Amino acid sequence: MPHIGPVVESDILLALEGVTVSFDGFKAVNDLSLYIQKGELRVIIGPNGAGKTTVLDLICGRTKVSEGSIAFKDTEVTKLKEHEIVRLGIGRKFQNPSIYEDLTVLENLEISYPKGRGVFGALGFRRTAEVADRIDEIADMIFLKEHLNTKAEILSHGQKQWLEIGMLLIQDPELLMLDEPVAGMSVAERVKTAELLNRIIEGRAVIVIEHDMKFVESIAHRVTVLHQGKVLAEGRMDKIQEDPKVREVYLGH
Amino acid sequence: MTNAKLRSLASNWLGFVLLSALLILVFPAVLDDFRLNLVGKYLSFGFVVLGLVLCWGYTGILSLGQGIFFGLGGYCIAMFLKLEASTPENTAIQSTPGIPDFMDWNQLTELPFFWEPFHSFAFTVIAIMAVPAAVAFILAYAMFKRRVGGVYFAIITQAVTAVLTILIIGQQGYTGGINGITDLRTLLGWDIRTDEAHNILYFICVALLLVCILLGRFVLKSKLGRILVAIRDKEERVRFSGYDVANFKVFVFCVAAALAGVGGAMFTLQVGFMSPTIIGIVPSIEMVIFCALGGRLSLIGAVLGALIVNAAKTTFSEMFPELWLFAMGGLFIGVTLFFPRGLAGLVDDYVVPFLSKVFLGDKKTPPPEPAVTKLAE
Amino acid sequence: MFDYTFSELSSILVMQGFAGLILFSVFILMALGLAIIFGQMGVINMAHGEFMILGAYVTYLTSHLFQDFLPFAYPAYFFVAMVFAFIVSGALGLLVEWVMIRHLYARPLDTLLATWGLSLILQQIYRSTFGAREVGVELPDWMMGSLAVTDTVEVQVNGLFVMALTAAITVAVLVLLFKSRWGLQVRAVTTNRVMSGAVGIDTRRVDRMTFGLGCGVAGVAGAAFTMIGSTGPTSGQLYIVDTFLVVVFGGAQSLLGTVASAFTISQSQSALEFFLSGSMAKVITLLIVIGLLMLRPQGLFVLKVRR
Amino acid sequence: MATDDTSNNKGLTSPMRRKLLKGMAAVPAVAAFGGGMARSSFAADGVNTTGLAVTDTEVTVGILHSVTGTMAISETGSVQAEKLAIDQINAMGGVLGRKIKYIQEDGASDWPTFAEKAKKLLVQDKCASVFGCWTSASRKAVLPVFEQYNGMLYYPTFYEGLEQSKNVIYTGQEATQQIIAGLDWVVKEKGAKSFYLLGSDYIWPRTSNKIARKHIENFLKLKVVGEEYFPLGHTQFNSAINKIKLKKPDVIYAIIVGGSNVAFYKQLKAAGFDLENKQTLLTISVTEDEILGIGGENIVGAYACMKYFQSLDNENNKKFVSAFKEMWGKDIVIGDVTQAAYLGPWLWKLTVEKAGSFDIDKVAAASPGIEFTGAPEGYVRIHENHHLWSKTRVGRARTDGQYDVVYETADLVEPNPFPEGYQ
Repeated sequence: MPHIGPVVESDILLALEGVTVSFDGFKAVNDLSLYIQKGELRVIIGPNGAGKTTVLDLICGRTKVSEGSIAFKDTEVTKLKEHEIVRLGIGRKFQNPSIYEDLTVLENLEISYPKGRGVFGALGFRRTAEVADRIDEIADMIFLKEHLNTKAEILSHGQKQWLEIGMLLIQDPELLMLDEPVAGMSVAERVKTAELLNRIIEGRAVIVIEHDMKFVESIAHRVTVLHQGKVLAEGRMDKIQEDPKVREVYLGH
Repeated sequence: MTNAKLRSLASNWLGFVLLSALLILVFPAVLDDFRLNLVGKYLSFGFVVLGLVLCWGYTGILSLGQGIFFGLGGYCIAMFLKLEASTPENTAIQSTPGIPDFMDWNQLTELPFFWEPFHSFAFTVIAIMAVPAAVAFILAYAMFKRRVGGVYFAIITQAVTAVLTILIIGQQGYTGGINGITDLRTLLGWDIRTDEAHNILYFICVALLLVCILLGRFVLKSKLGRILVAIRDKEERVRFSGYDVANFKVFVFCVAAALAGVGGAMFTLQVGFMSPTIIGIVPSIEMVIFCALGGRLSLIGAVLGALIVNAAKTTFSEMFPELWLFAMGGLFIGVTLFFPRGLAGLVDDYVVPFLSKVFLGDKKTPPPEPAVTKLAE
Repeated sequence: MFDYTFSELSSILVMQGFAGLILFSVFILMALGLAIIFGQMGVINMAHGEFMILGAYVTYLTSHLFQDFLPFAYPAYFFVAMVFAFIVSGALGLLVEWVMIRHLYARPLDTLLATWGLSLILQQIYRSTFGAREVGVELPDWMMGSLAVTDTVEVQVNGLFVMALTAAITVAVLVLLFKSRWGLQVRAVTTNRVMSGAVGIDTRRVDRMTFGLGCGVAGVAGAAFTMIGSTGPTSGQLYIVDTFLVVVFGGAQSLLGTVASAFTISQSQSALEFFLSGSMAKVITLLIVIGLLMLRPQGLFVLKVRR
Repeated sequence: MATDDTSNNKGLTSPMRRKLLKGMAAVPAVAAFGGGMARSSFAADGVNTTGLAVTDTEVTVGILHSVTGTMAISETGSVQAEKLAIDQINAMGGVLGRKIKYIQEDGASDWPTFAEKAKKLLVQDKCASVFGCWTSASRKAVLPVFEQYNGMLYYPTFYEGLEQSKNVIYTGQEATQQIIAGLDWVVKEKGAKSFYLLGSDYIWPRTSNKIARKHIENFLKLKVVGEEYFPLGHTQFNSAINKIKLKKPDVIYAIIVGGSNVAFYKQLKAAGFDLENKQTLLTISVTEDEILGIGGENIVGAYACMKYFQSLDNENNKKFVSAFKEMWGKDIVIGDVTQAAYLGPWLWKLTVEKAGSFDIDKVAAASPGIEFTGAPEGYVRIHENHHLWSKTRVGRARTDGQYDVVYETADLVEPNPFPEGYQ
């Protein structure tokens, strides 16, 4: 099993074991095993089509596994519905910012607030001081405090990415999965995003998919390289960059 | 009062107040009994379009089967009224007195079991909302839990409409068949066929409708309302925010069905019979069109849409009985192409800015943007 | 059922199978045009039935044309009528696309409303032009009647004709979509409109031709239906629910799915009709289809795709 | 409103005036006064004491049929016949010296719309009489309206019976009139022993088949080998046809309506049923109107049982057919219902003149016993039960879409809407 270093059972937050998923015979993920520890920031890289996004889809239940198991905090999640997985404490950000364009920043955050999630709960939900404070806090963290009443559709691309991260943060998940969080951002925004990521990692595990190597270097603790649905290499960024297999399939060209 | 306060108050309540005034004061004053009764009939479709605003406009679920729920509500009250009208004295000439006439024609000799509870008025009132909601629940639960959406849902509701119509027409011993349940006379001893009764029913209908508008508004203003919009725009995101999206869809669809049921009951009371033609595919699509024309994002607009389309239908068909379909068809195409947000959208875009300019002295035109303006795709 | 001889029963079985095949062909003919428009473009064309009836009316006019001017060629008029039906319905389709549909590609559910309006207008046009009554489309003698295969088994000539026609049209459409350059463009546009535009495909033209083709095929179906059904202003509405169900049940994107679903629905319906009353057979068929759709919401044939 | 523009004396009924009146008078008592005024403006001598739209020169009637929707196919002929009758009556000087003006409304094949329009014709337009409806469902929908507002409806279609109203004159045949004579004839003439009953799935075919079955089994002591119904608009009959092949009935008894008819007969012919020489088919739902859509070549040889055929050979009918063709075109055909619709205005005229009044109550009371010798179908008379005494005939379909009359009852058949022994 190509992971590096000893893993203490109790430290493991998320464990993928022998996971395979096939689309009409094509195995997008093939017998993959992957372990994420508590408080870890893991970056997954790999060439196009390596199965990175599919791995995230599998974890959050968007795609169902064909074989294998995924355990989060010792709970098998492969049979759970998406919202149940979310409620266990897994947050997922999509590749393209996925926010409610028709609602304001405030409303976006409010909807994500983890109370009133049932039909009647939502009907009776009130914006108490506690809720408002929490929204303020998050908005501050994602640099959108000035824009609380702005409609989300007129935010810049980078701001939308932040908003989506904020919508996850307000739920205080134990595992946060970010799919290309800096795609389409300006240099200044990237710097701020890196800073944001480093701040939010406290107390939770984060999985990031990223193409931008510079950005990866600026945040990475540990890197997993995927290739053709399998783990090709795993380890610290500097080690990975020297790995000949990795250089061949990914960095080499 | 400051301008901002005034404006928010106005934008929130002006439409409602105007509609109430129109229905409670203006129509009864200027229309004769016959026309007022017609307006009452049109308004019973208002209940359906309120539901459509909730489930189509806000949540993005297009149902081509609202006629089912309208019809179920209508049939519930019609069964009650028919039983009341079928006293043994009234039906003495039948081979089995005391059962509805059409059952007798179909050689039924006793009341079918599912008719029995409709002797009770309390049961009937509950059934008017509960039966449509229950059917909606079964349909919606099966569909939405399996994530059938959009066009598929629309087509399936249409197929269910076809099934129900064929069943009702085919099982005429139990349902009255294609004739429907006709010749309804009294409600708890009160003759509903007189002009006075029609007038009173009109006001009951208006009162119920206004209450339903307020209910709809309460739903939309709550967090639930924003979640519905969120579901329409980014269903997946809502799911990944920890919501069971299907539950919300099921809920809103059931609410829409219950509203339609109330509308159907008011229709039956004011028209005096219930007929399977009102359940069919064509009326169901027409209901969607009322909603589209009035504005699928506006409760008030949609109710006005129901009024306007029906009034236009009546007027066109009185003036040009052989050509009115051209006018109707043209109206639908025009509205869909040019005013996708319906009349309410027109008002928001042109009338409101104009009014705020005139009365509130606004320099710039953007009106207080309604929370939701984009259309469901 | 047991007081019949074995040969009687077996010949009924053959004829019943044949009836199922006719129904199968009819469903495919109905659904093919819609499958192109709805499946490939996402447009919900509620006026589909009216396009079919247009084809039927064109057939009616053509038959009169031949009776009056080319009586010697009358036995063959039906083939000419089908070509005319294709051209006229297709041309109307092009016009409708240009006036109406092209503004609505971003709002598929709205196409439903607009085309509903269109269907009302078309119905009234038919009524004003041809009268409210149904018209009788006379068919050449060779198309009516049946062939006696054995003493007890007879097959309908027009049934054979419908089957042959269905096969020909289906193959033609499949070839057009999967072998021609135009078909490639259509599929490209369906998959990714923006990219197709970027690589130089005239997406507007492709859309218009696709819609036109779908309507043209509907017209041919309408022409064929004069053999088995009625031709009146509102006849088109009879077909709309069945048609949509066939397409949706098959999996909207897949033409093969449409064929498979037409087969399933027609066989179950004709078998049920034999044992039950027509009304109940219809209800049960619809319920089965709805039930199956709940189990397999995306229809019979759909590729599991990677998102 | 699609009315004759000749002389539009609307008086206080014009919408604007009414609105003004009502606008001033929101209080019901005053509104009643307004109504009273409208009434007084119509009072024309003693012939109109109930406020109908009758002036010294004109009387307003209503025509209420579907001219759009699925039923327009069938109802168009009735509208044409009623307009012809009204024209002819006007040319003869009208009714009690007053010209008939008609207001036409569209029921749009939708029963609630029928009820709405019926109410408009009675309440707002104060029509002295209404000619209309086609389906039973539409009649059932308007019946309470006519009874409540005391109007007069002349209903033209052959129907299932089980109904009788002071406010309706049924000018078509009720089921027993139409069915029994035909069955007796086919048994006697063709030696039929077994019957297969088919119908569209709604009340008229079901009730008619019920009566037919009772008559076949209880009175003729013969066999019904199958009975089957299809949803309205059904177009696929191959399975049903195979069943018929299996059962080999002597007579196919078909009550299929509308567009389904076309599909049924085309598919029947294609399946090799030779109605001309081998298979006997008796129908009560195919008039000349329907054959237009079916195509004469597809139904030639079938027998139809009703009271009127366009080919009837008598002076009245010749005049009627030529007048009808002159008004509506030479290619037009006339079916049973069309002729029955034509009787409506005439019977009403005769009744009004006998009663000497337009008042509904007097017209209703005077109706029984009214005789119309000029009817295209021959002599008819209104029964106590407001149905018509009429002859029943059997016709055989020809290739040109007409029927050859092969049998007619010797005497008028008594209408019996509540037949004993057939319930």
